Amino acid sequence: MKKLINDPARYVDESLDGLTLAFPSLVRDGAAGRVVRRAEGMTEGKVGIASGGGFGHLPLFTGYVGRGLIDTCAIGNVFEGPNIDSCIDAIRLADGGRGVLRLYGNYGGDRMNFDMAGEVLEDEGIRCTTVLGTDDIASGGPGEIGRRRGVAGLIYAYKTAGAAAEAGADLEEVTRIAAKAVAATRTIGVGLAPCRLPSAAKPSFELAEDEIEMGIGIHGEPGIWRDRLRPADAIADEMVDRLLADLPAQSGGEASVLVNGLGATPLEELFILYRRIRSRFDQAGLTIAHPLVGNYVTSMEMQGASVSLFHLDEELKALLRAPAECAFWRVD
Amino acid sequence: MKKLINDPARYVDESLDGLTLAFPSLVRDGAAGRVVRRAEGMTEGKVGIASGGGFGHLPLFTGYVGRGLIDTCAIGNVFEGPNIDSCIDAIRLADGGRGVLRLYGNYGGDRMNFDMAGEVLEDEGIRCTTVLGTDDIASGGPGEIGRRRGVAGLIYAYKTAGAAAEAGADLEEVTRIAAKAVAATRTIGVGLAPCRLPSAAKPSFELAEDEIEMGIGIHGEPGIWRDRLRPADAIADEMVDRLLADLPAQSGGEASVLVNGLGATPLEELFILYRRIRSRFDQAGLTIAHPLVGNYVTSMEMQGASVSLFHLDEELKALLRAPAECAFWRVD
Amino acid sequence: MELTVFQIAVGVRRAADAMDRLEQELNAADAKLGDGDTGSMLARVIAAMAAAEPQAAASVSDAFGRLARAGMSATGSSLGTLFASALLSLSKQTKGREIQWSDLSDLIAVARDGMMARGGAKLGDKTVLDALDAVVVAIAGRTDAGSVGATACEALDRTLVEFRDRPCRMGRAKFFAGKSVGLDDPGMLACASLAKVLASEGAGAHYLTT
Amino acid sequence: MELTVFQIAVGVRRAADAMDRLEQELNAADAKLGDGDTGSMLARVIAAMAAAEPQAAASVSDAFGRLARAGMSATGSSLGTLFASALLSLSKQTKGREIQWSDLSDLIAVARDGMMARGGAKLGDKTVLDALDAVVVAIAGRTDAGSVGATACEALDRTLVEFRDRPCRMGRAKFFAGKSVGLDDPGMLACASLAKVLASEGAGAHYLTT
Ligand SMILES: Nc1ncnc2c1ncn2[C@@H]1O[C@H](COP(=O)(O)OP(=O)(O)O)[C@@H](O)[C@H]1O
Ligand SMILES: Nc1ncnc2c1ncn2[C@@H]1O[C@H](COP(=O)(O)OP(=O)(O)O)[C@@H](O)[C@H]1O
Ligand SMILES: [Mg+2]
Ligand SMILES: [Mg+2]
Ligand SMILES: [Mg+2]
Ligand SMILES: [Mg+2]
Repeated sequence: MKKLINDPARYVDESLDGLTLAFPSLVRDGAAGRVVRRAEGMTEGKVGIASGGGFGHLPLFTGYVGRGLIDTCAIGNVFEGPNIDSCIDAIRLADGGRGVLRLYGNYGGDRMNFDMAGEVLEDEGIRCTTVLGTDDIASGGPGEIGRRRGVAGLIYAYKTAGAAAEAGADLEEVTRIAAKAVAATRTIGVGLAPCRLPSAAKPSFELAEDEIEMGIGIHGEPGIWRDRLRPADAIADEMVDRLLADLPAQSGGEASVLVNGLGATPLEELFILYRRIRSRFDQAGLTIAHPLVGNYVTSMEMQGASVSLFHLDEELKALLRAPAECAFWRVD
Repeated sequence: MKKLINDPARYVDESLDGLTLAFPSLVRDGAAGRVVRRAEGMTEGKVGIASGGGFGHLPLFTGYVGRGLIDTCAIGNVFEGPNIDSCIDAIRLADGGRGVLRLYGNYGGDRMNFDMAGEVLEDEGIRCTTVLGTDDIASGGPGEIGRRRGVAGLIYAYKTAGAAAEAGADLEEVTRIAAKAVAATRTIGVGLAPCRLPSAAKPSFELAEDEIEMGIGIHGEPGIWRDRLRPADAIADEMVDRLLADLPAQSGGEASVLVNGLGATPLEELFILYRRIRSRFDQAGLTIAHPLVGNYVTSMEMQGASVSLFHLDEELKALLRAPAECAFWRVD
Repeated sequence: MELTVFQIAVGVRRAADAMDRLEQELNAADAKLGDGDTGSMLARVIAAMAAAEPQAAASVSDAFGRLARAGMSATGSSLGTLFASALLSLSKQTKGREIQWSDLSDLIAVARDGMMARGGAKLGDKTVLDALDAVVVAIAGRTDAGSVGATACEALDRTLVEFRDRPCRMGRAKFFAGKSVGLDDPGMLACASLAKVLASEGAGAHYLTT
Repeated sequence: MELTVFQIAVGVRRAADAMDRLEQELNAADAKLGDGDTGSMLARVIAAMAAAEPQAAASVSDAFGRLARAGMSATGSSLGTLFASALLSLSKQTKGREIQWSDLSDLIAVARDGMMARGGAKLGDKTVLDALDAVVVAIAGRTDAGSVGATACEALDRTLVEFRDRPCRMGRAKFFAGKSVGLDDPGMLACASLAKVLASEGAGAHYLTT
């Protein structure tokens, strides 16, 4: 598995350099340069949203730093949570005087470091709340949603909580919206071929030439089953069935859907999937608003896709529609 | 090489269905549904821009149908030019009464079909001009630019000619701008791993596990050399050197650069490349305006990247900056 | 000996069936020089031609016309477009008259020239044109299907060998002409392979009735 | 027998060197259950610890503190963060006093409890905690480096075997606990492998002088 890289040890930093050079709206900050924040700095009087996680998921996380979205991002090494210093920096830099929501995916390392950072910052008087992305239905039953992994659906929480913060909501309200968005989001992924960590000698998992894995995580964590590759429509059908079998209580018959490429799957194939998914949701009486198709949350060169449903009510819909602008997504 | 598809024979049409379902600004039209045009129809009194080509390069070509860009797109099968009927339909649908520029890449099948379509339409009184993308410096020496292949740099001609048309320029002027943009664009690609045509049993080319190909075409056409994989910086340096050795006469020291992923290469790696490319251009005294980094013109799941330089003067710069909006790109 | 609608229809059906076998072989030949689609393109084009029911044509001209239109709808590739335009030329040339096998050389010569005008290639560029040109020369004066078939096949095989070590000067392979030395041009190879299918012995009628 | 700054520093250097060999093995163990980075993460973390110059520390507490801070800067992974927090606990517990090898069991017990509070795992979940817990029990009452090392290694090997056929209930592997049956937990495996390195015989001083 070939990579266009120099030294695995410089992978993250060189990539962040290129990212911030290409998008002047983003700058590196923090003691180790492992925070990306908005170039114009934090808006005084706005609730801040700090996110972060391991590297290797571009455009997540850093790509969503922008107006109406998140404010700062702490960046770890590839598939490792950000370290405590970066978390501290990200929270501090997101502080506009009205508190900071820590909004990130439910992974052990990330939690420990954001938690410790919050403990350190309590003394500084920065109020912090936490909402964890837990949208991956393959990683726990409906009874243990809090244990689920956070995957592509996190961008819906970014978008809606970001809109609330931009509109002047206070920390409790922004936190409520983020938690509501997470509770309304469900994702399932399918993997066709692995990625390789720049420092690893072997791919992150192995699949036979005709094998796929349903329910795979965005770091290659094991999924629900491995079996022979089947037609796109059959795969789409199973993903839709699983998502429809896991409706949140608040599902009101309207949803946004995100058909997300994991990295190496071409847009052509995502559209083939979307076509089927859309017609299945139509049949099920689910109205699709604001579909998103593209590479929103990746795993480097992993091949595969995920499908997320974001169940909407009027409040979430208005927030999803609110203006927003970042390097990789824009609504207006 | 696994694909999320159903039937190779339905690959293009299913993918176009998904594309137009996901982006309501795009609709399928033409006798065989192989034209994509703007949903709102052609603007009366505006010069039309019709493009097209083989499928498998999303977001090219169809993704660039939109305000300030192109109007219609004729779509062939994978890596095959559009058929004559689709070319006729695309030209007719782009006709707003002031003539149509045919703007597409320099490939034999595409040329024959767009030419024949023009001959048919002469009788209908639709005035047509042609500009061919010829930016791939690996496909011909500086003395035979007209023979070069058109690759990722075509989007600069879309953007500038599209802006001129949107601003009300007449057919001669829009054609002049497109030709000027093509003359100011240079691209070089590098391939790490092939794609596979949905109907083919084997990948479109073969590279050893540690081999890359410099100068590869976006259909896997042979390049300049094959050799061992080397560090990203060394690859970037060679690409920059080749681009700087092929400056167009009108180069004025300022350029836009497009670091384009061919499909399966992650954004992380494109940024590592961009970082180096940017610093090399800085050293060479070339000012970079409006950098673009991402998957703009792909070859399905091909792994690799291309680097395009679009040499700017004040006129082209203003047109590059003009508002534009399509499913995959927007400027405002 | 007259060239009939029936013969054309049998030939198309035979070619369509043969593409099962030839598709990946021609893809592979194109993959070395171009984009690897020659075989899949021809398989689709010839299937579309067979589906256009040439056997139901009112005349040879009509049969060629059906094939041309089917081909033009099925592809915009270089080779497919040139093939279809050649068939259109045959249809135009044969309008309103009966055709003898002995006319074929002249008819193909005109089609060949039309392909040159359309595609911009010259003889000697190592393309499908050189294959057709060899056929034009070889079948001149032949009056029956059997000898036309045999001489065409023989000429095509000879031409493949003759051009093998020369560089491609047109199409996708032109950019690195050196790399094409030693390799068959996929368009020429397609001609030779299909000619063999068309010329092959055996009853043809069952193709159209089953 | 006193536990010295020098011993800590030699241990770190040895562990850093050993990671050359262990890195891909631990990655592979993690790839089966998690995200495949345990080895590369530990290699980087331990290299950073060695670069923090524990040999220059003024006290054992200071040495542990240097290692903790270096680890915390080098990673935010689950295992790395827990390791670093354990070292921070050791540093805090040993502040201002001399440490005997016989104190180690109690010190690690406190660190283990801190890791449980931080990470939310329980004993029996098949994580690094079960490895540390086995060490706490095994080295209780041991007074010198040699016997601490030997009993720790022996306990760790036994614990690996004991847990092999049980399911992981924490970390990335928890979601499909069934798949972890028959596989070693990468965190436990890392403990056992590194303990062997630390306990290995032979002069250590050259590590710090070359
Ligand atoms: N301009 C041309 N004139 C004559 N023959 C051509 C020309 N361009 C291509 N060909 C023929 O077409 C063949 C390639 O066919 P095909 O793979 O279908 O086309 P494409 O290059 O569009 O993929 C070449 O081998 C060559 O024989
Ligand atoms: N919450 C936890 N408590 C205790 N140990 C844990 C916890 N989470 C993970 N571990 C340990 O860490 C190991 C994985 O380490 P590593 O690969 O570095 O972490 P990550 O999952 O962040 O990639 C597991 O094998 C397990 O022993
Ligand atoms: Mg990890
Ligand atoms: Mg082709
Ligand atoms: Mg071809
Ligand atoms: Mg891990």
